[in-house]
Amino acid sequence: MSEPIVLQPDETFILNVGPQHPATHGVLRVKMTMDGEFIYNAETVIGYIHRMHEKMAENRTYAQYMPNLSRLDYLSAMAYCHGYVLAVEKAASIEVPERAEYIRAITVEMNRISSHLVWFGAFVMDLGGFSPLMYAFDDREQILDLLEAVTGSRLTYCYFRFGGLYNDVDDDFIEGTRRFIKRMRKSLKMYHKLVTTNVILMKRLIGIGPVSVDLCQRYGATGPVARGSGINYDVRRNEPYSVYPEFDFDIPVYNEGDSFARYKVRMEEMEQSLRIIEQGLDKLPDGPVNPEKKPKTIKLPAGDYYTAVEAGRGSFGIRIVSDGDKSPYRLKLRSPTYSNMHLFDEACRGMLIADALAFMGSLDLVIPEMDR
Amino acid sequence: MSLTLLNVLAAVIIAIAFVAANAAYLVWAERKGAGFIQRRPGPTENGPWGLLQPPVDGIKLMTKQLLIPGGVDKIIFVIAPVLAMFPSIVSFVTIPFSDTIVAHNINIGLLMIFVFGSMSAMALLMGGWSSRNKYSMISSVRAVSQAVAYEIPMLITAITVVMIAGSLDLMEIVHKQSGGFWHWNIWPFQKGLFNILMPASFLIFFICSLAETNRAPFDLGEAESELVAGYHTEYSSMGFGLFFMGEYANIVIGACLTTILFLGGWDCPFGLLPGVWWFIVKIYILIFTFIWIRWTFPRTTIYSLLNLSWKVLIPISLFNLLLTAGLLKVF
Amino acid sequence: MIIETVKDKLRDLFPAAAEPAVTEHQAEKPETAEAEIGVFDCSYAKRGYHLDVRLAPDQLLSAVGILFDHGFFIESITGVDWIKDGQLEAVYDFCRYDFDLCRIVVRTRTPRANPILPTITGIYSGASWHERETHDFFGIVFEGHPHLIPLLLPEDADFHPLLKDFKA
Amino acid sequence: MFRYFNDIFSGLWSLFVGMGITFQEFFKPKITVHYPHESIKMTARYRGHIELIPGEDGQPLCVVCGMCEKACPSNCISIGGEKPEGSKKKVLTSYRLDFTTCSLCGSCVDSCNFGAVRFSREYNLASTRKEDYHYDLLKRLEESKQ
Repeated sequence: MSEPIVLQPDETFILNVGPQHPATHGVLRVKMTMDGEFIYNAETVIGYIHRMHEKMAENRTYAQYMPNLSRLDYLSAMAYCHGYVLAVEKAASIEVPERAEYIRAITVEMNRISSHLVWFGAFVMDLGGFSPLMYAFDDREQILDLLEAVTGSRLTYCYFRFGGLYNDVDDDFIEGTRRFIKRMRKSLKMYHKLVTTNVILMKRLIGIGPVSVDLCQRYGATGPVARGSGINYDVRRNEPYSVYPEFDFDIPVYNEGDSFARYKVRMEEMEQSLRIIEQGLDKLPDGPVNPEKKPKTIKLPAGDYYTAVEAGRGSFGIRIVSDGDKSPYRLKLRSPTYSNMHLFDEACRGMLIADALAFMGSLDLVIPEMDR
Repeated sequence: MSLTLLNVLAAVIIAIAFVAANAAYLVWAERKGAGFIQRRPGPTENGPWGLLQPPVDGIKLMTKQLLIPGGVDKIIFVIAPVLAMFPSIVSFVTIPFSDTIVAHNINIGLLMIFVFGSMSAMALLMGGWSSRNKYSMISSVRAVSQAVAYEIPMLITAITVVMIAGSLDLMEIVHKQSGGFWHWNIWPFQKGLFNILMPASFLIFFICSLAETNRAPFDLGEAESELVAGYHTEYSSMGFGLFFMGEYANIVIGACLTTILFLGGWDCPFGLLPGVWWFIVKIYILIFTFIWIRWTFPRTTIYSLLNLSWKVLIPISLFNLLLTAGLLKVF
Repeated sequence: MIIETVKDKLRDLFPAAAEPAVTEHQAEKPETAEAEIGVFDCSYAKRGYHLDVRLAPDQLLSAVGILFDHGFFIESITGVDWIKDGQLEAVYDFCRYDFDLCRIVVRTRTPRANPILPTITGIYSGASWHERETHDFFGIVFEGHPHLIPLLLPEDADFHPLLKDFKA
Repeated sequence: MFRYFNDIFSGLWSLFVGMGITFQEFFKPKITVHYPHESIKMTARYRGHIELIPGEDGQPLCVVCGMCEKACPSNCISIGGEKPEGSKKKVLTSYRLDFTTCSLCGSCVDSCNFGAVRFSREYNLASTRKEDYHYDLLKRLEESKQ
């Protein structure tokens, strides 16, 4: 669909996509003004599962707020917890043992793969192919089993503690992870053969939903959405945190800016995450996972602090304004999908509904994270 | 006269039974097939291998309330599901399962099947249009443009076969292909003419029957991730059930037709023991392929579907038609 | 370095008298009623951002314009309720896509009783949702915003839950 | 013209490759667990709802310090204790867990300095009534002894 389509604003009707719609993966509503099958205008309505996590923070201590972080983005909960513990550690000057940092990086990357696998399955299902979802979930189960054995939970891990971890990993985990890396590499090849090179999928994604660099800048898109538009921005690289500088990995960037570019970015990110995990397992130092002396109650010095980490969907930022008390004065969660979804309204104009929903899928939405 | 009428009546009843049984068990087969492809067991709880699932599903559907939403065009809304089921049942009357097993062989049987086959698009249009639902309406418009686009290459390929056989009579078409698999229309060497495009024709016909029956990857009318459930969004109970069964009945028709036109009907591939069993084996292999395709590919979009039809299928099938005509003239 | 260029450009916004010292400011007392105005260097390792820009509401648009021209993208907009000072603070986070890392925080304060700020949706379209969210939570009215209706809160919400005196 | 046919053939080929893969998957063994008939064993660290650990004498190790109560982010623990006559230590008289609001974060287990609470392995929990999840952990401990 290269040539621009002239739409007739006086012959439109309103189509409510959502809050319950198979393609919105949760409770997102898009009020589309349609001209036939073409979208004339779209207005995204969010907030159906808004839980006011930011107010909750003001009434809880820093440690008590930890479980909330897993409930923002339930698919890559680990990265959000990581951002939070990093923020608090930075402000309170808590030293973290090296082994703990390595384990954090390994588990975050595993969680990133599992999150991308869900996206992969759900995205292909949005496009009408159902089987890849099942294969993806099979691989994801392996990750969840490994993480469950370590953290005790499958989705809302709550595994990190200020200064360390909830508990150490064992040899079973390391061995299992190595096995998983081998298995995942094979599966990724299979996905490429089954899905990536499929002509129907390519026809549906190539050239659909272009997102320009300018659009990214104006909306603050980050993560795979920005990287699919040729922006080499990954918080792990641009603002190295934790032990990421120790790892050798690439940031996949594609210049096309279409849905297929975003698809390829995520598929390659899984491979890069596997590389990080592999290196992490090789370099994993011995030692304790918790500092010897941990402050009983955490109090941050007054001031405000900003920390960003690369979550599964982009840059997750956390701003803590402290007045020296044991609970934050104000805590702001900057969720990546919020910005990524916002550009949908502008970008989807003139698209066919089928393409728009494929485009929406390629943005990788997690509604609880957007609504917070 | 009366004997013929009785014959047809019996045939219709048998056809209904056959269609219903097939439709019900194809749902089971589809779920099993999907399960196996996705490495899960599929339905297992009702009866051995879940074989009692279809009747249980049927009872569930029939006991549900038949909802007619406010504001719908009632008459059309009620007729549509019946119309979705009816043409496939009628089409069965003329399909020859073997030399002897045919309800009523008409010498223009192929034409009749196409006439009734094109009615199913009508049912989707009526169902979608009368539902008073925007999703259904988009879906029905899609279904019609899809049906129009795909009937043309389908007819052209069918005409190619008819030219080779020299008859519209399905029996005759099968007879022309008897005597081993190398005589089937799918292969390029037919009666001395070397028509290299015949395998492509088969493929075109198969793709068109996928599109005609609204099966994935061409299930744009249903497109559950875009249009919720498409034309049957507002249907409940047996209204939905009829649409659902109609889809599977159409699959059976599509498979039968492909078998008759290209795969030699009830002929044994090696010239031994021709009979109804070969026909059954062939159609179920084709149906398995339908299921297999559905669980492998993502869905196309309406414009790539129309592009495929107008830019690839129609030119190739037209070219094949001309080639066949020329070859028939020369040899 | 982009940070120097932007700093110079932003300093131009302030009258010479208000030009602050280049030394790191004392962020330990942000509750002071007379919040200083100016451009401050920050320790990135400690705070997570390089520049802290504190300005009056009428300077906001020109400052944000400078940031847009220098290729910054908008991270988020949020508010802080300084109830002791009777002021609401709007905090704008900006960052850059390239490796010339520079995070800038722009803050501006408005009286709590009548919080009005200019909208920056004209420069950053993506500010629209952030401003609507800030309006939801703090009641800050962004003048000129095209569609300032509740985003995360129910459509009939007339309360602002992140205000410190909000009682559920 | 060449591109036209090339597109058709490469497209068709990719479809056949995909079908080949699903055909292989068709014959691979099943990987799902047929739940009500078979189930997976929970891992050692599985976090179910909390339960009290009995001491050697079968009594809870809890000293009623109230740390878990304070640590809980959602206030779902309420404990009660009393000091019997002539005893120095407090004795636990009630330990109630409101599992409906528990988020299984483990703060209580972390905060306990006496190792008196742990996670149970319960995961088959289903009920239509809210009250079924207001647990009396002390009673549960006594029941488990029998």
